[in-house]
Amino acid sequence: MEAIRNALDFKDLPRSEVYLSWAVALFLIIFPLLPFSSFAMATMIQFLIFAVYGMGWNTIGGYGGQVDLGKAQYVGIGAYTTTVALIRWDIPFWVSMPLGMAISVLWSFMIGYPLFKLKGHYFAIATIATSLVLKDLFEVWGFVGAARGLHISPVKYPPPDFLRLIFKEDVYYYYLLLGFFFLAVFVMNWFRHSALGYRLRCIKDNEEVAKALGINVHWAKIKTYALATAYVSAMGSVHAMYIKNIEPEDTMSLDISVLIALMAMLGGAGSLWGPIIGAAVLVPMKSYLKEWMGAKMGLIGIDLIIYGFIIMVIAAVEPKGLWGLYERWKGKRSAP
Amino acid sequence: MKRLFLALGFLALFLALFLMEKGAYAQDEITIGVIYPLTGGAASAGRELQMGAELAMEIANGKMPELAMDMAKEAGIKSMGGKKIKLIFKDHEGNPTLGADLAKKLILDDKVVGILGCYHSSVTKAVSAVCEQYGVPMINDSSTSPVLTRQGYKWFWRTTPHDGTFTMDLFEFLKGLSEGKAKGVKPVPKEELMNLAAACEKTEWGSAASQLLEDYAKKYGYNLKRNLLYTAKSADLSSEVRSLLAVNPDAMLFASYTSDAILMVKTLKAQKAKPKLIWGQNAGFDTPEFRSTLGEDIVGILTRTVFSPKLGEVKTISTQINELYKKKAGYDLSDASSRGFTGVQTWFHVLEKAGSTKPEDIQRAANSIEIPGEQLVVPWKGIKFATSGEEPGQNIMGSGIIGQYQKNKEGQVVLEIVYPFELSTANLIYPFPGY
Amino acid sequence: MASEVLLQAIVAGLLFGMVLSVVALGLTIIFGVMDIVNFAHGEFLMIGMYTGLLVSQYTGADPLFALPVAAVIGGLLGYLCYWLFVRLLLRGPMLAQLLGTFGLMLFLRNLALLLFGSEDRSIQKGILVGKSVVIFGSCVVPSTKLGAAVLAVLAFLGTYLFIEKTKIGKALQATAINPHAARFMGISTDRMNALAWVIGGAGVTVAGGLLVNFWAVNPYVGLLFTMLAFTIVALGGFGSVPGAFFAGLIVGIITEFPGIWDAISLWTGWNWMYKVPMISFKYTWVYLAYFLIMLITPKGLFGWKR
Amino acid sequence: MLLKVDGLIKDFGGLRALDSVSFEVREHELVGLIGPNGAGKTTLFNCISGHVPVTKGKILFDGKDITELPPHQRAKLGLARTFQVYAAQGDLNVLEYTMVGAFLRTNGRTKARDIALETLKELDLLPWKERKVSEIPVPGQKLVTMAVAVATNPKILLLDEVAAGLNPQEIGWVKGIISHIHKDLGITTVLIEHVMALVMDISERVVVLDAGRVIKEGRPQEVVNDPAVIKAYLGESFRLEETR
Repeated sequence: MEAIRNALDFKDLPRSEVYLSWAVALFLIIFPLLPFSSFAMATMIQFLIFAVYGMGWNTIGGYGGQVDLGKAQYVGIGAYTTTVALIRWDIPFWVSMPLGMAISVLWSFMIGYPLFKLKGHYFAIATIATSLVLKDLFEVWGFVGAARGLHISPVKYPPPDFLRLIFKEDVYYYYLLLGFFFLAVFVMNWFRHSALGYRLRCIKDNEEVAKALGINVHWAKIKTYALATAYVSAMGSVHAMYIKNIEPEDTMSLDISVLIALMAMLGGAGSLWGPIIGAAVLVPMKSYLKEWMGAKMGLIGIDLIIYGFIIMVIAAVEPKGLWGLYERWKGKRSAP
Repeated sequence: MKRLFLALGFLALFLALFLMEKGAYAQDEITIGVIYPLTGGAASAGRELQMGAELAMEIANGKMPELAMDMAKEAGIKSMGGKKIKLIFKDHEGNPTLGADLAKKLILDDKVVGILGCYHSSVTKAVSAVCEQYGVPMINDSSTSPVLTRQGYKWFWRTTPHDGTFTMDLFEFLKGLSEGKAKGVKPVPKEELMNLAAACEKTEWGSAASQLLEDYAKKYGYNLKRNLLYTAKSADLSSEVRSLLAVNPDAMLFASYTSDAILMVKTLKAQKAKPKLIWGQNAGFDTPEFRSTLGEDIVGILTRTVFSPKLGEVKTISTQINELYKKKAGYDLSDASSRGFTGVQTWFHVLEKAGSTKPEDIQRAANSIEIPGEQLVVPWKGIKFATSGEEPGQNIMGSGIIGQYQKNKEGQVVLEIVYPFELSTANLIYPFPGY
Repeated sequence: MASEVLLQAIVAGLLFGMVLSVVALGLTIIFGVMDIVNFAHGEFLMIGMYTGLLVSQYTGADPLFALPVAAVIGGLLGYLCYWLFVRLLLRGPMLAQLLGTFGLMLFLRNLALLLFGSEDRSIQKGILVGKSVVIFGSCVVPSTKLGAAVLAVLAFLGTYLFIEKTKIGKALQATAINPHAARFMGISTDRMNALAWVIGGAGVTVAGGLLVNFWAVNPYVGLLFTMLAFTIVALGGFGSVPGAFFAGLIVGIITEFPGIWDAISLWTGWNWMYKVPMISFKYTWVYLAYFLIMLITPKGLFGWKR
Repeated sequence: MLLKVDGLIKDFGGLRALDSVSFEVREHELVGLIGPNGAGKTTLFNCISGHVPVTKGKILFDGKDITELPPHQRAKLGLARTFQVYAAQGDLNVLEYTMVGAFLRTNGRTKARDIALETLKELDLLPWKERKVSEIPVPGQKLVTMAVAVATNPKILLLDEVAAGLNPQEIGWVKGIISHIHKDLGITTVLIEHVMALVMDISERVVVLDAGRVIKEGRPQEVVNDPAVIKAYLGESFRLEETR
């Protein structure tokens, strides 16, 4: 009961933030009713997916301060579990998604135990390494389609199929993802208010102090890592059903890990809205820059150049990301 | 209050951003979305395809009575009152997810009549699924994984023969070699070419090609001692090459995109590899860049292909189109460009027959067209799609050739035809001269 | 046959490892002096590779002559990076440093994409290109690799002597061991950091100039080398210069594991061994090695700093 | 006997930081732990709290051998401590930070919040509850960490130089807080302190550590006049005089 109360309790946030988030929520709900292009729709879907990925990352990376650059492996596990389950045994999405989450969490415990013996940069690089090892394995594993990947045929699974989550129109995916998105925000809010959330912030601040306060640092990190994993894995499952064509090079590439971490860090690691802001800024920026300057003007890569530059500036000016900038601005306004 | 206005302003900005992006094209044109790899590891093939397609579009939209082609006779599509074809090119970078996204955008935002593409079999697979979902016809001109036409799709047609045909050609060629059918070479005992080693890139196309090699080697009684899959766009292939050489192969077989093919041959040279035969499954082994970069190092290498400028000796239309293409690109028509050309040509015939842009009409037309072989630049008997059987949508009149790079009298490296044996334009160089 | 294959693999691994140790040299120096991990390290290498390629293309000279140019460009780039960017990052927490060098990575990589296109490019002409020498009777070694390896060892020795024997090199070491104490002795931390970046940048671009002799270059080539360099630095010990050399050789041999596997399968004649797609795991072993080394000996083989 | 340290030895490499240290703390006692710089006081705390593994010897807490237990389990048994060198960087505010301590005894947020508020009130820190810990100057942060430690509801509290860097007026305030914790909340307290005015005033018993050994144990007055102690403090004797 308390968990649900915590999840729905936004009273500790400033009023303005609550109003603003209501406005954004409203906009997200009515968005499909507007005359949108399919490109805008696809962008919004990408935004929702990456916002949830980012929120997952934010638990361990933001609140816990453990920079995890291996989230793609869980995107992969989630995506592969649902797809393999569908193709091999025709297991519906709503069963295979929790299954994927369970496998991901299991795997996260297995590698989390040794991983969290490492700290700082060493941890970050080790997460990359584990993710790449898993990707290499998937690339030769015939059962999951090896390097050519898996493909959900529209002939075999005709849309619309609510059980298997196969749709033709993006709007179905949009509302489904929006549901996941709201759920993710609530779970995030619960996490923020839970004992684990508080403990993790204390760990980020100082591990020795945390130990003295009776916190099992190693275990708390592993638990949070599992939570982050569950987020990412669930979203990976939806992602797979949405793109319908998965292969290790695409689904488990380091670029995905990096994007997830970057969006959360840029938006503001360790804050509730940070990953959402990061995704809301970076995803549209990336796809529109790519479309306008990349495809139309022939400047290939310009999107990521600007992207990289903004990240550099933010890192140098305000390590807490866009959210940090906002808070600083707010602080200045209320100070005098 | 102030905050609220700020929020509303933010929202308005957001909305404006989204609503701006909506494509609209003139109604007097028929738009076809063309998705090719214009950047990435196969960029040079992508550019070839694009130029070939553009040339076909120019011919279809203009009037060139000197060409013995239906599409050159009148400007535009006659059955639709001379409407012109417009191609919208998109770059998929070799990435299937991106390809599918682009296809969706072309279908929903640009409202294209049909799709053409995509070179990489992996991308074609993803894009064809999108087309199938939306009921938009797609013609594939350049992907050769057999899987593509075995998915039971109703909106997918493929003009090019697939790797099943090409791989069989290879083994027929090997068999012919031992029977003394090859021009200018004495019969080669089968034992001399018994051991094969293959390296294929590991996405859809290469994986399928590798499987086919395995199957056909067994069927024809050859020993495929090593069958590697490697990562496309590797920067270094020396351990792959050494791994191939470790089994001491008589013939080395490859399925590689452009950049890998170049690197592969360079590495073979550096390792002083000396197999008796080197065969490439087209793609990278048959691009102008491959030829210009490696120069004389490729003399003796075999590649399966669907086009060789030497075809002009047999087909006049090939020479004519080749001349036009040379004017445009500065070099000869190649495998990729001729297939891009043929893809647009097929679209023209389909549209002409359909007489409307309704998907159902196009579907019906595609299933019933028959383009005679004389009108094609490629050496096929024609284009006619299977409507039933194992591979619906597959062109049943396609065929492949095997070419060998040889030095002509002027000292230029050209692709001579060595298979089918009756089409041979030169003596086969055997064994591979080595470095 | 088996011994030949084994010899081939080990020689190739050692030669590659020599170049790799130069790649890791810069990373280990930067890390030793200021405890910052540069995720854009591989992108510096990529810039070195393009420098070698373009210089030899435009001047028609052998790519090996492009090395000084690569060194100058790399040093300058390192210097600029430090003063304009990294200095600001050092004020922030580790998260910001990661974010920042990641941004740098994306920026440089895609700048190269914009300028040079996505195609793989490789050297076509040169004194050594396309030639091979045969050593130990049957072991074919491409001359480019041999030349690059020899120059790599020279570059490494040069840097090592610079750090060990010169006054300024000793100042650099002092800063690495204890920046506060070094500051008391009148060594400017800022200048030493900048120096580390200059050496680091120059070292890795030189490695790139060597590498391009036998590797194709594209804008995405960097990441693999960032990972390889991290592994080498972890294995050799963070901040250890001689450690980087030996670890480089070891990692070079690890990347040749498929060849060793081939040799074993030829020797035993076991059929199942041929079927294992070992080549697909060419770099997997390196990543695994990093993971295991960090868990077992966090200080690496020659490490003193953690 | 609440805490018993028996023959504790701690080596750092070749350096012996603690050499057969033995001492006891009885329930409801307030013990001062003094000694010159480098005597090993903080190392002793680290060994007791489990942040540093012990080379040899035994630590008994509440009748239980805790020598091998990890720090968080010792905390659960009721052993709390503060740190000498500590600078918060995170974005927790004082109330939230105190709640982290309270979460040791409860998992409910409301309950943790109540405990935290209660603790802050007891320690007179309520006005700070909305301030971010990282924005409070370091001496103030030590008081906050003290509150957090108290919020874990410990049986024993190890305070490591909580008064360093404070002015006399503030020292008086801290003195009040500590004796409040000890007397009114009934928490056994061990105090490392350099500010003699504080430690001599409120300690019931003082343990003197020098070069890793206990050189004297007794009531504050006895200890100060002990020649061995004076010798140990020779360099700093002026401070003893000064602060008396």
